[in-house]
Amino acid sequence: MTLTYTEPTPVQIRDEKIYLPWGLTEAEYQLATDKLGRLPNYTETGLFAAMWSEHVSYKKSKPVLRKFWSQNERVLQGPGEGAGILDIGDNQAVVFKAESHNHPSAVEPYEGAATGVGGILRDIFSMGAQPIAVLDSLRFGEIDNEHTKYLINEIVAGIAGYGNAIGIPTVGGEIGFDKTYAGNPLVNVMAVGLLDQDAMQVGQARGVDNSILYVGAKTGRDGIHGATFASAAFSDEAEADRSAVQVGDPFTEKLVMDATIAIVRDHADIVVGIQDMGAAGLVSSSAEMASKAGMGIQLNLDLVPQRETGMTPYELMLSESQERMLLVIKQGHEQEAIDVFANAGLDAVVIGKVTDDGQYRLDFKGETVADIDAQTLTKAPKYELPAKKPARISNANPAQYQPVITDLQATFLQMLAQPTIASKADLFRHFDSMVRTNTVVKPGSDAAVVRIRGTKKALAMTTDVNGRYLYLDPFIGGQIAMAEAARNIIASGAEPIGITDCLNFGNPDKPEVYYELDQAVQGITDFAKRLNTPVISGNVSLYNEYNGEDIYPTPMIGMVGLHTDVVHITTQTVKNADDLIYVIGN
Amino acid sequence: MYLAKIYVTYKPSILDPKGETVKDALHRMEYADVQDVVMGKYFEIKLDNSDVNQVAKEVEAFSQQLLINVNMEVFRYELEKIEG
Amino acid sequence: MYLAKIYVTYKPSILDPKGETVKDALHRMEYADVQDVVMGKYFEIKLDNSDVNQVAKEVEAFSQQLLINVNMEVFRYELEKIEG
Amino acid sequence: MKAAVITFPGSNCDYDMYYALHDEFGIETTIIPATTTDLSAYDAIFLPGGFSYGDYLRTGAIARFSPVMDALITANQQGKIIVGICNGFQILTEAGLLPGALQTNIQPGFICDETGLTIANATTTFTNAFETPTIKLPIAHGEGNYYVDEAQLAELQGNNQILFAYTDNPNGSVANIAGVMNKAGNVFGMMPHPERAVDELLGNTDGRAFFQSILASLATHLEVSNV
Ligand SMILES: Nc1ncnc2c1ncn2[C@@H]1O[C@H](COP(=O)(O)OP(=O)(O)O)[C@@H](O)[C@H]1O
Repeated sequence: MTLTYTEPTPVQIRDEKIYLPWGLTEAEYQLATDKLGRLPNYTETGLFAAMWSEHVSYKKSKPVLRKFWSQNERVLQGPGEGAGILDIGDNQAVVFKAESHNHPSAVEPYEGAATGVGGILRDIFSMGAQPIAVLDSLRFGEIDNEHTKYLINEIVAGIAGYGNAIGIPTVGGEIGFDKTYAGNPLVNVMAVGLLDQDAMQVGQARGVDNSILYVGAKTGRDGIHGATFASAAFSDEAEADRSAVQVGDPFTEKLVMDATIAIVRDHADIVVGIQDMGAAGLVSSSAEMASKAGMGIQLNLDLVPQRETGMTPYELMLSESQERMLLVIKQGHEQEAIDVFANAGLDAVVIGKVTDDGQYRLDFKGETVADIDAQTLTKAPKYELPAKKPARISNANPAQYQPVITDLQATFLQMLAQPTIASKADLFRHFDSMVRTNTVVKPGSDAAVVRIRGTKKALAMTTDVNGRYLYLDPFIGGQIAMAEAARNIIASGAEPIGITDCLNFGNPDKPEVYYELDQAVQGITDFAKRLNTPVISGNVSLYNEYNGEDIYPTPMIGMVGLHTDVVHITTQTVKNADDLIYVIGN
Repeated sequence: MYLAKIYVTYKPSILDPKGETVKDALHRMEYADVQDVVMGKYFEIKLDNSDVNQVAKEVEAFSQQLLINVNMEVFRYELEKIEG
Repeated sequence: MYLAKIYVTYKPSILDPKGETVKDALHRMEYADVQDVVMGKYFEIKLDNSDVNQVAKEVEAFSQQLLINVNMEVFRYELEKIEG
Repeated sequence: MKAAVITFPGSNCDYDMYYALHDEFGIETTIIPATTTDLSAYDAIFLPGGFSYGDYLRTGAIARFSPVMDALITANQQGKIIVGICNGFQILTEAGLLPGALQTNIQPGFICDETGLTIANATTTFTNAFETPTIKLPIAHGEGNYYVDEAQLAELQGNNQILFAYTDNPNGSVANIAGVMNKAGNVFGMMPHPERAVDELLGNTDGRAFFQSILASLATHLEVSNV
């Protein structure tokens, strides 16, 4: 190779094991080498490291995720695409997904939270859907120090800054405080979209010689290694080399969103597939599109719009610059697609094409810099990790968790004073909950309700979990999270129809944590079946630990319910004096 | 009394959407020779302290702690002696 | 090529809510000698033009037109010759 | 009556305004991009809320250099009705079609809430249909702190150009000002969102009188000009 920059040679990579800090194990490196039949070069090693990271491949959580129940008569798209889709009648569908941005938000709370919103919205509109609402679920340490206050203010401002500007209402969420989250706050966001079933899109690269169109912001060096970084545990020493920070640009995303929805609506016949560039940016989106369609892909990296000079193939492929999308466009119709984006002032460039040999091939300055079987790249080795019931559960003495209450009134007042229970209105007033003028029930009730304009229908939505219950018993705690979400949906007058989730757990390499993950998923699934609310999408965030201490198992449940008629919408507030109060249940 | 003038900008590799947007606007206004725009923050902070070394130390400390995010921003500053 | 450094601040008569917020934060962090904080904007703009007079004219024009709101803000600037 | 809603890149209340005008009041309404250079077909022009150009420099600052602004100035010279809500108000002040400027809220941060307003002058194109002295409207902004200097304030007060005032000033605006009109009486801007308060289902219909006012005055105006 005659590249002008110097990168370690394949032999150096092998001998100096430079793949280790990127998160690839020796066994994985060996497997990649075997599959390739030669030593991977620098770019290829980077691609393997990114694609085989937990964050992208779910290699450690997949055996557990398979236990989720995700099929019923409403499911049009289950897990595996940008977002899940449920049939809500009248040829309409609801699309939703949740995503965690815990690690980025711990480093740069405003931008971490903001780009979390940007990412989850791209997941929705890459399915061809119009986003209609955002919700969040946030966990912080106790509010007894300046740093936590700073995190709260910045994270709330970041969600508001992005959601408000792009004009999708933030209609609900939850905020809790516990010292377990002090060094590792949780920032989960959920987005809900609406779709005409005819406009449904999937992220697939079908059809030989169809074109790969790059759309949106230019690629810079931001967020390189964000995907592997998202799966790495935090400790105080690591403070210094946390550089994987991305700045969100909601203005550009609004243009990308509107143009993407427009192309799906007005030019459906030329759009073969859409995928957003999320974790591990260009490589992840393009390799997954190829592999899902059983095809190959060939990209010319010189054509990738670049914000900085001198970027290497490694940097171009792994950059996590925000506000970018990849489309597959039918051959011969490229200009038609480019015009839609150009009219919105956006970059749209054909950077490659679909091939039939199944290879993932990258060209750069006249050289082939990567040539890997696409299936190999996207199928990381799976891990069955050992699970072990934590001693605290086996030897539990339940009495220690049962408070002795002597003065009911005093306990009541103490509870009301708990930040987790107290009103969050001072925080959620920063979110524009009304833009798009469809929000019937705003933050402050149980579930939020958003009407579907032009129909009698409305959608109820909520996010819930209580990690303490899962800490005590992950199976029952998972059920409780489902029950709480369902109660919120039902209290609004809607019927629960499906869920998404964010599985926030500690270090899965610890058998106790893996046990928590496994049990929580089973508890959630058990309840999902009983409620007929399939799990249609979700996200896993592992290694939530700080200085070796794992957070409580915290699988956030995002549940959606359907109102068949807006007259059924019910709010939490008392309405009239002398109305009777009933207690229902045990 | 000292006046600290502190300039905060993004690190070069970080996207600066504000600067880009201003650049585009200047181009639309036909200032064609504008090549690049960086938009940052500017602070003027008065400190009631006559020890210039101490002031410098403080300014560096709080800039690091509060005014910038070390992961994505850099700062520089100047100190100027002023009347109290 | 010239680099224009442009500093935008509120007119003294205008309350600066962001500056006040930063001042309060610094006080909470026990920087007691902080007397006053002004928070403004800072631009670094590269202009591909070798005529310093013309650059100065341009910078003044677009700062007035776009970068500041003349009702509330003032600006000052410096020019520096740089390599193209 | 023919209405236009101008979409600037980054506007996000354009459809809300459209729904209010078209769906609620049956007004023939077109959403047009800010690249339009001819507004002669419209009787009333609405600049909606949002974050034009991300509001990255200053709210409304970049939008006011949009191609449509020349046509808007012409429309103003012809005495057409021009309304700016939220970001639209910010754009109108930046463009000099309304006095003053909008600054960061006194307590920095975006607020989404409902706020009480008194109708300070109920005899204008924009307020003639209000039947109660106070109403409630949604607000949603981070930069709604209205500023004018003392001389300008005296002028606004002297000419009765202040149409709405906050009952409980949420953003630090001078003299509690929420909405102002130009001296000629055809251009109006305010931070609160009347278009978010027209539909029973969403729980607040106090904004309806705003649109009814415009319809009523346009009806008389058109009648007069047809005579
Ligand atoms: N981060 C948040 N974002 C938006 N709304 C929130 C947030 N936190 C709480 N809320 C709103 O406050 C209300 C009460 O929330 P919460 O205290 O979690 O109650 P519950 O336990 O009944 O779900 C809900 O309507 C919720 O939407």
